[in-house]
Amino acid sequence: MIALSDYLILGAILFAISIAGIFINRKNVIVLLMCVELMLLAVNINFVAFSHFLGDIAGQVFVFFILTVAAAEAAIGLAILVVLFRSKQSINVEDMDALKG
Amino acid sequence: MIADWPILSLTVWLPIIGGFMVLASGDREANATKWTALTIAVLTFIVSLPLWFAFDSATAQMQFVERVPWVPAFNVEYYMGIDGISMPLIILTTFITPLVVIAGWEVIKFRPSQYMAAFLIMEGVMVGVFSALDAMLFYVFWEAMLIPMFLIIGVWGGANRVYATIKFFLYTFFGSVFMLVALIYMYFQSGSFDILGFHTLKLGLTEQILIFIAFLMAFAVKVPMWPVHTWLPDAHVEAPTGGSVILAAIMLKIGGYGFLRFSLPITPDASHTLDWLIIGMSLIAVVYIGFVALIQQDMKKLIAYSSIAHMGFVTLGFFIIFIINQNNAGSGAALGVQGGMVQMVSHGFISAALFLCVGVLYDRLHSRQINDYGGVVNTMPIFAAFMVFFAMANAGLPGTSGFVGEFMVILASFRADFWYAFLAATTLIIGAAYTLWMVKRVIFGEVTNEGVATLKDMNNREFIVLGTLAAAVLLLGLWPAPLVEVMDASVNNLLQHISVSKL
Amino acid sequence: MQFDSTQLIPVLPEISLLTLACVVLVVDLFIREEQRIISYGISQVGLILTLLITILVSQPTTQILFDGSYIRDPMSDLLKVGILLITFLAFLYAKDYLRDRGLFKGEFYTLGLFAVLGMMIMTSANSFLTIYLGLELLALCLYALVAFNRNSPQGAEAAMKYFVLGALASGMLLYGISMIYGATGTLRFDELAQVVDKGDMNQLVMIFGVVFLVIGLAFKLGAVPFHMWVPDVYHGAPTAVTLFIGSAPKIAAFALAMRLLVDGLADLHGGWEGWQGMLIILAVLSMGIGNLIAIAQTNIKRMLAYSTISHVGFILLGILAGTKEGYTAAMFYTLVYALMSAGGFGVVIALSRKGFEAENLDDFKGLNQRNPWFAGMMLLLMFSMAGVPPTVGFFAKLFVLDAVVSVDLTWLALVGVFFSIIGAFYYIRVIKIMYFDQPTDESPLTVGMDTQVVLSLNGLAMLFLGLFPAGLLSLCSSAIGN
Amino acid sequence: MTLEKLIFYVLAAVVILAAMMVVTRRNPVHSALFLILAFVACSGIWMLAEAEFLAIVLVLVYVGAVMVLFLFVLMMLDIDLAVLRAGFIKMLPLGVVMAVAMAAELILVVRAENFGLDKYAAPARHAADYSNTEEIGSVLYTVYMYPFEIAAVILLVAIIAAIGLTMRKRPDTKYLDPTNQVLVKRDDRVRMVSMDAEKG
Amino acid sequence: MENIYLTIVLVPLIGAIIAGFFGGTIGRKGAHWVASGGVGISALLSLFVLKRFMFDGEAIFNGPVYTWMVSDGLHMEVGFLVDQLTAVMISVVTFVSFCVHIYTIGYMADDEHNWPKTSLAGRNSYQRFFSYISLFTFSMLMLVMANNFMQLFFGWEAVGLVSYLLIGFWSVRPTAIFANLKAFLVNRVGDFGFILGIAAIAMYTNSLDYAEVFAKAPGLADTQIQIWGDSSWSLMSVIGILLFIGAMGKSAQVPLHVWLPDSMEGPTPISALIHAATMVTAGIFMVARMSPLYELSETALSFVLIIGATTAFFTGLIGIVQNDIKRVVAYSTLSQLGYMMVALGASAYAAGIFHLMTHAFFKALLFLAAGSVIIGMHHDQDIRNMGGIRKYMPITYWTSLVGSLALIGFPGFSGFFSKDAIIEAVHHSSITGSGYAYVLVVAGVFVTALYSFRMFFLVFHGEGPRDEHAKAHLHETPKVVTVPLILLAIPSVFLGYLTIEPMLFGDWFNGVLHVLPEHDTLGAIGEGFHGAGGFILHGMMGAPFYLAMGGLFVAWFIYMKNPAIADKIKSTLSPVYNLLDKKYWFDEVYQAVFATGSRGLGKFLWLAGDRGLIDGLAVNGSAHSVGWLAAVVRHVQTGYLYHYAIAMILGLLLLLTWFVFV
Repeated sequence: MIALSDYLILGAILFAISIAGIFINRKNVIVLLMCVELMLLAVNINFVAFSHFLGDIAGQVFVFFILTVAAAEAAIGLAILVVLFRSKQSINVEDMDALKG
Repeated sequence: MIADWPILSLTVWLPIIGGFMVLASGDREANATKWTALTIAVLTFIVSLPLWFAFDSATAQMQFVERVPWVPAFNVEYYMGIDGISMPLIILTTFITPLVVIAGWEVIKFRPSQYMAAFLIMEGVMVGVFSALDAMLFYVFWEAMLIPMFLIIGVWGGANRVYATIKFFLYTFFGSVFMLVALIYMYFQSGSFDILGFHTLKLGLTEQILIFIAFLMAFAVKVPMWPVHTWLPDAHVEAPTGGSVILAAIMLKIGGYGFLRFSLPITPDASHTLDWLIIGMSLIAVVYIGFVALIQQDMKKLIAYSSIAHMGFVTLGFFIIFIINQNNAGSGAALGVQGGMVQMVSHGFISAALFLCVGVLYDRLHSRQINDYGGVVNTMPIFAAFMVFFAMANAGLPGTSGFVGEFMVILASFRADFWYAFLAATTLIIGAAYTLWMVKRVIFGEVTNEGVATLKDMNNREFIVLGTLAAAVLLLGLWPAPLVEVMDASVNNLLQHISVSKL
Repeated sequence: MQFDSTQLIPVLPEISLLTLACVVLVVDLFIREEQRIISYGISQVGLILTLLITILVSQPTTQILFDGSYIRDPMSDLLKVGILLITFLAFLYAKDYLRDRGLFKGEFYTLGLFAVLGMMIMTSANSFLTIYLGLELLALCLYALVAFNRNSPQGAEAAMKYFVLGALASGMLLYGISMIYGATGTLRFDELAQVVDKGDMNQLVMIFGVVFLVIGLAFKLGAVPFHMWVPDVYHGAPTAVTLFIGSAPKIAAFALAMRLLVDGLADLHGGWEGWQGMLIILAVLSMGIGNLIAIAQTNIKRMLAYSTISHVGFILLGILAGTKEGYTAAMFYTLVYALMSAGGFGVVIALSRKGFEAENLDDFKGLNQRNPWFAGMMLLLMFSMAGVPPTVGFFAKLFVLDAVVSVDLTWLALVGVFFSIIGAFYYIRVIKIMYFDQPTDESPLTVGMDTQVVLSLNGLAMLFLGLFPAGLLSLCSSAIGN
Repeated sequence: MTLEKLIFYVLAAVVILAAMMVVTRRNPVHSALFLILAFVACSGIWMLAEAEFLAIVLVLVYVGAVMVLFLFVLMMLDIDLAVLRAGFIKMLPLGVVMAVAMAAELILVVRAENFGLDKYAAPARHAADYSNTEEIGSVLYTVYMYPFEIAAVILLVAIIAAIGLTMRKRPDTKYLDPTNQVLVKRDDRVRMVSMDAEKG
Repeated sequence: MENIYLTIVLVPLIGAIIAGFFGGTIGRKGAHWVASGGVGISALLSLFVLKRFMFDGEAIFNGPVYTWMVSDGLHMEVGFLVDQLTAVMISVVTFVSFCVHIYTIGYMADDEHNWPKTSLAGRNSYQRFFSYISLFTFSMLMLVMANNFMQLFFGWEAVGLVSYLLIGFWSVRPTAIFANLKAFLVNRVGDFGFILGIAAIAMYTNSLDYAEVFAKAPGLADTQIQIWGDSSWSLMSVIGILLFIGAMGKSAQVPLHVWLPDSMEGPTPISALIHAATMVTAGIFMVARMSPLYELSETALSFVLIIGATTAFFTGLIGIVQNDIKRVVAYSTLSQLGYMMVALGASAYAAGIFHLMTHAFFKALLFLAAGSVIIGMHHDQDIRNMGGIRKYMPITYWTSLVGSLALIGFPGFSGFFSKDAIIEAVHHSSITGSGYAYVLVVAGVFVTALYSFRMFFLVFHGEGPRDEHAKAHLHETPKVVTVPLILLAIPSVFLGYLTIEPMLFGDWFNGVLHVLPEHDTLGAIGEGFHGAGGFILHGMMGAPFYLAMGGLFVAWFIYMKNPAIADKIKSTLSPVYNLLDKKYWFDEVYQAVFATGSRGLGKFLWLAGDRGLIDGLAVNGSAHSVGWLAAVVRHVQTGYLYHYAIAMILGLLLLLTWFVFV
């Protein structure tokens, strides 16, 4: 049988990959957002797995809400991205350095 | 029974509320504002007089006690009371403040209402420091002092005031926050912030030493003791005359008072263990600072350094008691403590007067440099007389108050160790040297420049201020008995308390 | 389960606020540009109304509703009152500023009110799910508000940074929640507390989860090293928004900490093995870095941002004590800080006018000569932030230090006071600039009467609460309960 | 190895590979597409965990809406990809190290020792008539009513915010306002000026 | 009697206050009447007291006036001890003071010429001067009438203050204000020892009252104290030496003598009153007063003896080469003070007081006479410019002659008795250093005669003043000047003859001055004493008489008979001359070591300590390093989003590692 740890390790690896992604894709905000989506996916895998093994529906409900929020978040995030692009003509992270120090 | 009235609260809050009134009245009616301020200051002095006259000097108990809960959750109380140690200092405060108000009368042109208000608020807060018997109340007043002083120096100060104020503020803030931690620590040991409760609190030696060091940082900075004294010359130089007066006359005393109210009774064993440190610092203050004062070119700086040296006597007097007791030299401990106390009061008068003297000159020529003067006696003979008188008092001439404390401390320190007395007594020479050398260069000689030639002698206002102080200096010098008497019971009680180890 | 309409009574504040937000949203559609004041009026009246309702429904007992999703206890009551009050102040101070800059739009109030709703949900959350949703509601509103001035590249940049980091933090928080859920099988704090109490779970996994939770929390509070967004967002956002972000959400963040760590995981407090140790690290770093970098700032918004970070350190000190006194102290500190911060930014806003942002410290030069009253208020606020008696900021620090010392962490108290010395420097530098420097800009301040009055009350409250801290303290104390 | 396990591992491998591609592709569009792949594969894994409803939602909502939004924005914004990828290689080693470290720590916790079958026994399969959707639905409107309402508000906020941020009146566009046009009076437009005749 | 004593003290004070504060109102006349009147009353009352003691057996008065302070069981009171010693002292003080007051009326009559026209300080300087000298009289009376150490110290310092004010009276003169500062500071060095001595007394007797201290002193005679390491000192020696250091300052003993010659910058009446007759003898008085203590320590006595003898001889030598008329007298004063100290060291306290008394009169006389000459010479003080003044100023001439003869100890004059008694006493003394002292004091007699008559001849004999202008205006000074000269000349001649018997060998000082039997040098002389006349005859056969005559002759020979020799000697003995002319380089060394040295030290401590270490390194250093750190650390906030994210991730990793895996 598939053990709970298998799911969780999958989640952990996804989490780690998303972190690597943040390191690697330092400049592209959009990819950063995707990495965050990956992270959420990892979390969701965890929840689903736990829900499954605990026999508790709450985990799945939580995932449901995470998905909802993530959708809303994506909407707002991309809206901000658009605003940013309009004002800077760039979504390069390195161009976002007016605020520092 | 007058002792049942809330005189302490009145003395604290009358000037503070009055100060806010003055602040609110603004500068449109500058004259009325000044008169209001003066009225409040004088009224406060009058209100405070019962503290002296209705004081029962036979007992070491706290008198005029007021006690109501303040922050019940932390057992913080609005708890005030005075004994023979704090009472003279309160009177000193209420005595000096009206003089400061008068001294700033026509000199302060920029926002006089704020200036006067700052001093009035300052007065109330300082009285609060002396009368608080709850550690937290004490600390609140203690820190609150910084605010008006900070502004006084910063707003009405000299060219380099920013450096001076920030140094002043951070120095003193640095000193006091560690005390806060110590107070909190003791709160958990004793269950309340009652200072008298701290006195009886049992503490281990390590605890005591740590607490002592925390207190030391606070009080040493305030006194100030060498080597944490360097804020004082800067602050004095930049402060307006009134600020210097309050700073020297009263704020420094708060450090000395702290030693008596906190360090000694709360941590007697640590005080004993570390008395060499304090004595060393005090003696260095007396000698080292004396030499430094000698070469100052700025009159205020010179007087500031002289203040440090004189305050060295205070701390010396307070901390030789252990060695005296150890030497079994009969009595003598009380002499040291009382000597320190008298020195504080006396220094309150003398340093105030000297700063006011410098202020008189500064108001005329806008310089504090000794080199800018010379032969002032030729144009301002009355002023010169005052200046010489106060200089002599500063040099510890018998018959002036400056002598009394030094004399007592030297007598006491001899009982501790010959060399303490030896080093302390060098002030007779060095103190006279720096003070009189300054007098020589400023007051005597021929008129050295145009500026001095145009000087006008003191006006009535200045005369009243300096005259009052001169009278006080003389009175205390010729008859210190009443002052010593009021503190006698309290000091002896304190010494008795200290002589019993807490370990 | 049975649904009972009386269950709705404790939720009335949230309902009222939601209604209010929707009303503003709708009304705003139908009014003309110059009538925008109506939206503002409705919002303010509604906030007061909600405030009253909150007080009305408050009671000393604890109620858990909606199958454990919602909790109403004295703490949530008090924090909600605080949030609503501070928001009221923030809206009031912000009004003129927004109007001067063409930002006086209904969205500001709608989003603001939704953000408040999010905060209230957080304060009243009794499960990870609710608290997460409340957090996101708040966060989403704030992201949008930061970018509210669409013509400002800085605003967009700040919003972007805030957003990405916020999403990252939520991800981490969620990972932690998932772990704790996995280890205990519940999302409700009250049940969680029972499980933890029984010790019927994998300790390692719990701590593992707690680390993630703490990080999510630290981000929201702005604790080092999860603070990086704070200065940039404070700086980049329109001052009106900064004012809002810098005040009320701190209360919500405190609630978050209390709910996450105390309601459910109080038993994992335990020294260096538990969340106390983590908070110690965060607190020390926050106080240190916050105070240190603040010194180097020339922009007052940035400076206040770093000051926030250092204050967060102090709040954490109170929480990590793990005692009733500690929580009380932290709560007191938080409320007081929110008030100070609102006032501080209020003055910054009051100094700004059309086409001029009073962002730099130098803009405060000679304020005492231009307007002594405001200078006096700023003085009180700054001294309060520095923790100088008799202002309330001192008592806030005092109570926290008290709590820390009481759990034998005296060294931590020493570290705290040491950093507050460094901190004192930049606060008094503001005072120095206001009082000692000559004004470069002699123009008088044009500040509305409402702002003047409220700002004065705000400033004087520093003094008043400082002289009489017992009232607020006992409120906090009873709010914490046992 | 059961079939179930095989499917799990294959899907897991796909998820991981796809995720790796997401973070390593130079073109964000490719990344987005790989992300979609990861989501789809993941939804398969969720099926295995008997979370059918969520598996569907993940594909419908996430892939169908969110990722499309991503792509839409990517296309809409004219982004210079070359610049965005510069420095990519430089950070790769560090990123890998960090990721490995992170993964190691995470896995050390979630490994079988803590979450193995001996700790968490595999649950029994639900009966065939079991409806995951129904179960979620039944709690969603009762037990989770309050969070559900909040989620609704969040979506509302997302709408308001997205519109508020992106919809704008271009200041350079000139609009006609009929009301103003109708209300125009003669005096507003015509000014009578009397001038002296020019002297020739 | 108590009221009389109080009156004696307070009348001059009241005079001083009126003249000082209301000088402008009451005018010059008012001031000098008030001041002189006050002192006059004091003088009369003092003489009355003296008479009571001499003839009516007045009991010793020892009582408090008021309690100054009680601290820690230590009673400090202001009170009077009036006994025979006090009676003598107050009489001398008030009498000389009265004479000086009268004299001042003349001397200061045109004081406004000494001030710049615009100086306001010169406006009421006349009244101020009277105020000062009355105040001085008050202070001196407080000193000598004290019955406790506190008050003694008060008087001690108060006379120092007035001395300071008076030396610097002409404050526009740079030399004057230099001299007064120097005088005060050197005195302070003495006071430094003095106050330590008082502290020692207070410590071991727990009292500051003379009677109590003296009562307890014998019990402490064997007390040893450790001061440095393990070497132990006799307490009494320590106390004696410390107190004597005070006396060295006030009575200008080597090496603290440097201030006295400079103090001649003050107006001449002051030199007479303060720096010759009274204040400088306070040290003598004090040691005599403390005789019960000094008797307990031979070490201290030897110390006194050696210092005194050194002063007596070597400062006299300097007098020979001085050209300023007042300085010559000043060095003479130093030398005579040394004699007095020698007497004290030889336990001949009475002789010391006796010499003090006679010296007060003849030295005051000499000073006032010198002042008279100075007035005549229009404030030219260089004796080389003078000469032949005898013709113009007969009264001054004759009174000066009386003074000079008294000074050199010409038999029959008062100085003869006192000086001879001292020499004899030293001769009889057997304590350490007495041999050294004897040689010096005997040699000193020759020196005294030499410098005295050198000056006398140069001033009054020979060719008239070089300056014709001065010569033209030279005439005798007014009566207010000459009358005091005559008043002082009388006791200078007769006082010694009249009082030697009761003071030295009678019971006048019984119970007042304590002498142990083994130290009783005067007793030893007394055995061979058969009346003052016999003493004269005896004296005329002793070496000192011939030495004095020799000195007189040498002076006559060199300065009258053959003036060329003087220059010749000067050039042949130039090293010696230089040594004396430079006063053994005391001033230069002190200036270099103490003045320049302490300023250097001050500068060093200030710059290196305060500015460098404390402010520079510790205070500003930490402030700057915090600032620097802040400036560095703020760069962590790079502004780049990925750095922020990385920080968060690192934070996560570290926390995880720490809390989960450690």
